[in-house]
Amino acid sequence: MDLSYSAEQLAFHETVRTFLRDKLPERLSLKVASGKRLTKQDFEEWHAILNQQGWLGVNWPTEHGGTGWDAVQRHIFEEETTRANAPRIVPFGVAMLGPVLMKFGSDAQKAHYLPRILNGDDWWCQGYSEPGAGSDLANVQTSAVRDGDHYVVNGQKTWTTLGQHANMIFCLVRTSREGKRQEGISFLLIDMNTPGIEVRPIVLIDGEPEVNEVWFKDVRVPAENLVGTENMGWTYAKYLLTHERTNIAGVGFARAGLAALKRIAGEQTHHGKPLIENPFFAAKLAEVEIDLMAMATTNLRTIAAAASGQAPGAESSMLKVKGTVIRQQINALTKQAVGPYAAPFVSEQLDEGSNLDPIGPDYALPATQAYLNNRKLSIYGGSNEVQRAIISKAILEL
Amino acid sequence: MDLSYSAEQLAFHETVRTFLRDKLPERLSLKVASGKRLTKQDFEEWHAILNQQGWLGVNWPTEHGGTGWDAVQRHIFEEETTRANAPRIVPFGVAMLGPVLMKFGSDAQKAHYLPRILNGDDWWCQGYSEPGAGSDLANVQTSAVRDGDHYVVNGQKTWTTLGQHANMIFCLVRTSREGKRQEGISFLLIDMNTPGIEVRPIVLIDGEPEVNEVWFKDVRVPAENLVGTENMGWTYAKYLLTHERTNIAGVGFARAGLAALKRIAGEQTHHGKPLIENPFFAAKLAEVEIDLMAMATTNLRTIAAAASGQAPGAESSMLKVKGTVIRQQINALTKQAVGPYAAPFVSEQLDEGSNLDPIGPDYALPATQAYLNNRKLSIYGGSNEVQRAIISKAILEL
Amino acid sequence: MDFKLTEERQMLQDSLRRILSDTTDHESIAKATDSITGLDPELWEQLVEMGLPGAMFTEDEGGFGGAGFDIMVVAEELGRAGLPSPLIDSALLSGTVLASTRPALVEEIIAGRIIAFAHAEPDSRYELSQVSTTAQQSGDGWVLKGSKAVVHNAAAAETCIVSARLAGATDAAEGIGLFLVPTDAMQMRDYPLHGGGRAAELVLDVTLDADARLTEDGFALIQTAQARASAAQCAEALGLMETIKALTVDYLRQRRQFGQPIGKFQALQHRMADVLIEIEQVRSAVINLCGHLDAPERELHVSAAKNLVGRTARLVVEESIQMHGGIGMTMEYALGHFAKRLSMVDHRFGDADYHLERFIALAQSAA
Amino acid sequence: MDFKLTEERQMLQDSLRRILSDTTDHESIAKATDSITGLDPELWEQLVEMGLPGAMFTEDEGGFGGAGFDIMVVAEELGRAGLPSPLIDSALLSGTVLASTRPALVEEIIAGRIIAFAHAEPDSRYELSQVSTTAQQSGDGWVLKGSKAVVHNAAAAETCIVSARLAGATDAAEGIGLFLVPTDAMQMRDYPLHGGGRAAELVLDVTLDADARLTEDGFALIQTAQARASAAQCAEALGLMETIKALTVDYLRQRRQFGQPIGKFQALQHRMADVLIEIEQVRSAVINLCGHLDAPERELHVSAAKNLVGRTARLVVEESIQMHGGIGMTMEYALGHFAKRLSMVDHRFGDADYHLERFIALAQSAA
Repeated sequence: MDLSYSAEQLAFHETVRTFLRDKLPERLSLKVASGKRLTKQDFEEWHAILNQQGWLGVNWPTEHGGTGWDAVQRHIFEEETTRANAPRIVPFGVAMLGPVLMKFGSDAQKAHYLPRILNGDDWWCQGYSEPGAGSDLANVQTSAVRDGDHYVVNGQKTWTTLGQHANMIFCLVRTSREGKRQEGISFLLIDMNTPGIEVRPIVLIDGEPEVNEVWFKDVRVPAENLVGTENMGWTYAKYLLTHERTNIAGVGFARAGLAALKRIAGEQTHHGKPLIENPFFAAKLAEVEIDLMAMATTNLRTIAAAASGQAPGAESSMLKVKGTVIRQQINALTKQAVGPYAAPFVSEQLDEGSNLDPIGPDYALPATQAYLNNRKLSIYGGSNEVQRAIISKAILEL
Repeated sequence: MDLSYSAEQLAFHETVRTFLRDKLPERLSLKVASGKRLTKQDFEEWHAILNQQGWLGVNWPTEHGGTGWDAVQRHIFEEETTRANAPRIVPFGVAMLGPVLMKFGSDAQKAHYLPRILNGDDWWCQGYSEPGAGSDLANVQTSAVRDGDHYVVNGQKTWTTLGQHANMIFCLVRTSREGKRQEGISFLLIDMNTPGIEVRPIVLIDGEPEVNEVWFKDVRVPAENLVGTENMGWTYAKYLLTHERTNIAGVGFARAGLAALKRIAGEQTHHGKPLIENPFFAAKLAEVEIDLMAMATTNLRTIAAAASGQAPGAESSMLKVKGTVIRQQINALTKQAVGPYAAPFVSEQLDEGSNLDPIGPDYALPATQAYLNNRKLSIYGGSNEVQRAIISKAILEL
Repeated sequence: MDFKLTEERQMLQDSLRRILSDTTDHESIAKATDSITGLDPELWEQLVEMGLPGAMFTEDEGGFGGAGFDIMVVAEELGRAGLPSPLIDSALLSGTVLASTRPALVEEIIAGRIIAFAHAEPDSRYELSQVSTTAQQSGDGWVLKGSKAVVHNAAAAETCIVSARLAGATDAAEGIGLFLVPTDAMQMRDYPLHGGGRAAELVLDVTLDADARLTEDGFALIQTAQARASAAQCAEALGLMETIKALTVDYLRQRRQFGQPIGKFQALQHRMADVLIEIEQVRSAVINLCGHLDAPERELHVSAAKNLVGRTARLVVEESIQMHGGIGMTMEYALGHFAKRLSMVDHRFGDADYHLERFIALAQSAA
Repeated sequence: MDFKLTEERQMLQDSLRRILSDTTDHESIAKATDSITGLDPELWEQLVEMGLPGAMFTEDEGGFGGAGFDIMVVAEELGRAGLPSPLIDSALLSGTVLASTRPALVEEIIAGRIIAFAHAEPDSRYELSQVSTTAQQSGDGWVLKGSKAVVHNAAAAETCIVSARLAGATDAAEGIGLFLVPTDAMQMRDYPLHGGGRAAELVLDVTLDADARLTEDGFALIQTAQARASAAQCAEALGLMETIKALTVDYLRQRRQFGQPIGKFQALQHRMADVLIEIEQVRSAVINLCGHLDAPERELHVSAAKNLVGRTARLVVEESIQMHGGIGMTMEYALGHFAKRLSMVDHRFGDADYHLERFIALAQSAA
């Protein structure tokens, strides 16, 4: 048992810090720290910087231009980039599609698409969820019918995050209605500029059009865009979901959120003293901090096990639930700390160029928006209800 | 809308208080207040005092020697007797069997058994639960086979509260295995002195033998002891369970517990001040007090509705859940308030005659025992899980 | 002991519920939030005609209600519809102050005129006695200087009641004066609110006539006004919860997943049961508060209700969104508006922790 | 970063688990609680032979362990078996004090001799600095007067370490002396504990030789001893939770109701998942504490772990009993003993609230 990093890991840590100090543009870190809206260009700029360093393919092997890092190195990188308020790496190409293509894609697909993910030529989005399916992902209704050397796609996807920026979408489509529901699903790569595709933004409760609906009407997709074998898409989809689970605990986000909360609670006054000194508030803050201290170690334990080759079992579901509960509790306490100024809602204030003064303190609007927006944490990526089912099934074996 | 009692109700209130001041023996109220063990004789003494006043059949109509009180009067009586630390009325004869006999019993059964409940000739216990059945009450395996003018009973009952004191037991027995499980159950009155009955106490985690197992081996029961019609017992059992639900919220118990908790937290010191002034402790105490203030009004609303003739629906399930959660929270806070002296376990100290000094403060042992014993509140009388199912079914209608 | 509504209140409830369900939906409310008043003026006129502001005042004051349960009936219905309205601010905050200082103006409020209540300041958080805005005598009149924060319906009001310190330390209960100030005499920044409706930041540097002063020692009056406004806010929250409950129950019944309605899933059933139990608790807490608005222990019930409502609001918001899944997070579906509005109840008149601490202090000083 | 046990610790864990599962069950533990030592003497001898006390000390001290993770491995196994033992009191509380004051006695502790630790007093609750018992010089020696509360294993110990005030106010950290006192020189009332094992109340009016004094300023030593004991207690609680988890999982799988195993009911599945998550949290908190026993932030981790363990203990106790139903409340079934023992973790070395307050103070003074 040893809780500290090895000398090599410490050296890597220092390398990451140095890189961030030198290369992360202050303009971007200030936007992230102050909860401003990030544009498509912001993400692209950061991806390009990382790619130049060879650090964009965080979870990719070196042969495909990735870093080849192990789980601990990935953890250190994620922790430090979050602490430094770097923009997140947009996950759809790098974290999600990349590993699927490497494992199941054709040589031509790998040669064409993988470099384009890294160099920013393609912005991918995800076509998994459908209206009315929710957590029941196998309930795919969007159909792809073979017609010569094309598939003709009809149907609708939803909750497509940042789909408004994307030129490419990977989709689960139904190619057969025989057998079990899971057996007739295929995995298709679709150019968003193909005629018949329509994207409509969905405004969420924080006022942001973060997700989209995507409609397909007689969309013709070249058959070569099929990944792997027809009707085997469910296998690839599950593989993707497992890989999506890196950084599922969100320790870095939670730590950054906790630090911001302490700063805010130190500025707000209650009965003439900083709110953070009020025992009723301090009690809740301390409980979540204690929870986070323990969860960070659970996360390291899981990472250490993964680094030594163990496959993650129910642990990643446990981290998903506890991690999101902790982050949502921090969001709720931050909104509470803000007080009466949590109520005003001037969305334009979040634009980078906006010269609107904030209503109340500048952290007020982002606090309420983060509370509202992060309700999603316990809904998406497999809802916490789905995770609890996985956990109990793993141990009860019923 | 009017939250206060009517003049008549206030007068009744005063009558009850005067009676308790004059007639409740101090010896008994001291035992109840200090959490000492009550003997069979203690209960019988209090029953006799109430019976002399005509107040034992609290929920009985006057024609059978009951009080004829409405729901509000019963509530006032329960609230005041609890506040005065009177022993509770043992429910099995008065609250449970009585109403069943009045509604479904033969004239002979009514004439014979009802007076004996009031005058103390019979101490009834309940033979509902069976090992392995739990909340699934319809899963009755104890069999009663007709043999001439007797039933021959074989099987086992469990969780029979205070069965060690009882001379009579009312039982659900299986008289048919045809049709639905609910359809072959009968309701039988059995003399505990009949050959073939064996009673074995079960020691609970508080060290008390409060409940028992009761075995039946070829026990011959006169056929005239059948209540109502053979195979209709499930109907009577459900009727009984509905009537058992009076005082389900336990507001009086909660108030008495909260008052004791405040006293204890006022005596214990924390950092040189009374524990009750510590904000961390005070916060939890205040939350449960606020919950109780609201729950008491929910209780009154339900009682007022019952008094005006409305049948209780999911409300009594809501009161059961919230009432037990509040009482268990008060128990947990009381155990917490006691501090290190919650650990010693000298059961003999609870005997009335014991001249053992308590280990630590005299409220310490009863506090831990109440915490442990009252885990039962959310288990028995229809577990809180069963209540939640009733509540959600009532509104979801699924 | 009687928990039934009087016939008059029952009629008011019925007609209010009918008119609101006929004329409002969450889209029209969202649209109105973008308008300068934060409320459809025609709808407000209709509500005034029905006597909504009048129900907040006693007959002596020119109204036909004024009791706690009048507030409860009206505010619960407004909550049920998710409708932001000037009722809390104009009729209960300003109205309570005016009824005992300038009764003639009550008539105008009953007629629908909106008078905003500008008491809180950028740094006062939930402290009622914290007033930095100053009032100084100047000749026959007064000069007021300072800032007021999150003043609801300011842009829709021609007049505001403004608190300003005449004497004492910044957080002293004594020495807080109340003044009538024409809104256009102040610098205003008006904005929409997450929960619907609008508020404004006000900056004062105004000279007023002598008769602008309503009282020179207004703290007790402000506390009474806020107690009545809190009762309305809690009842409104109850109404919001009732609608959210109905939406969620409906969703659990209709929405199918894994081959059955999701309301068949026991884990959701049990959590829904807990939500229902807590909403009943809120109803009781609102009854307790509304039944004690004129009692000596009024403030204890204010804090008990605000604490319970604050805690339960968070539970109901979070559980209802979670049970809906993604759709519960969109502004296209009604839940979004109701949940956001409910999530704001803790940011006005003190949050759950603020009132827990206050409840403890009040209970200890009463003991 | 490495979360695997060393080979030695793995071996200790394996053999300890084997011997305990072979020789103990909840009935034998309950029986032993009625004996004067609270523990089967033969079993204790076996554990001593295996080197259990020795694993609590470094090689320099004559042992073969002494690190936080040695404590964790041993105490978790004792918890798993539900076994009360003198290890916390004799080897960690007394042993830590003796290692730096009277090293020769450590050898005897390693050999199995029990030395009890009498520090807490009837009124001290969880305050380490609260000592009313007085020590006065008398000729060459010392006179100690006062009372000590809930002294674990006192009746099984020939000697106790007793704290007594040499100087300073009743709650001052300075001026607390530690003394070696023969147990039979004190008045003792011995009794069983809810969680198993025995403790005693001690009344002192004793005269001691000069060399009875171990130190004249023992507060820091007492705090170190309690930090190590808390680590053991938290690890023991983790072991108790693991057994309770296994019992409950087994019950959910075996027990049928309404025609299926109750583990098929989704509401129970989800609650069980939450219990499992929290037990993993406890394991991490114990690792954090045991990994920082020699670090500057030791006390922060003591309070973090005690808070999390205290909160989770309540959850695990209450949920496991509830999921079992009636059978979980009987002493005939193993759960009863484990749940009771776990429910007592909050009543020694400070409860969850005590340590939450302490964590806040420590975190603020560190910031």
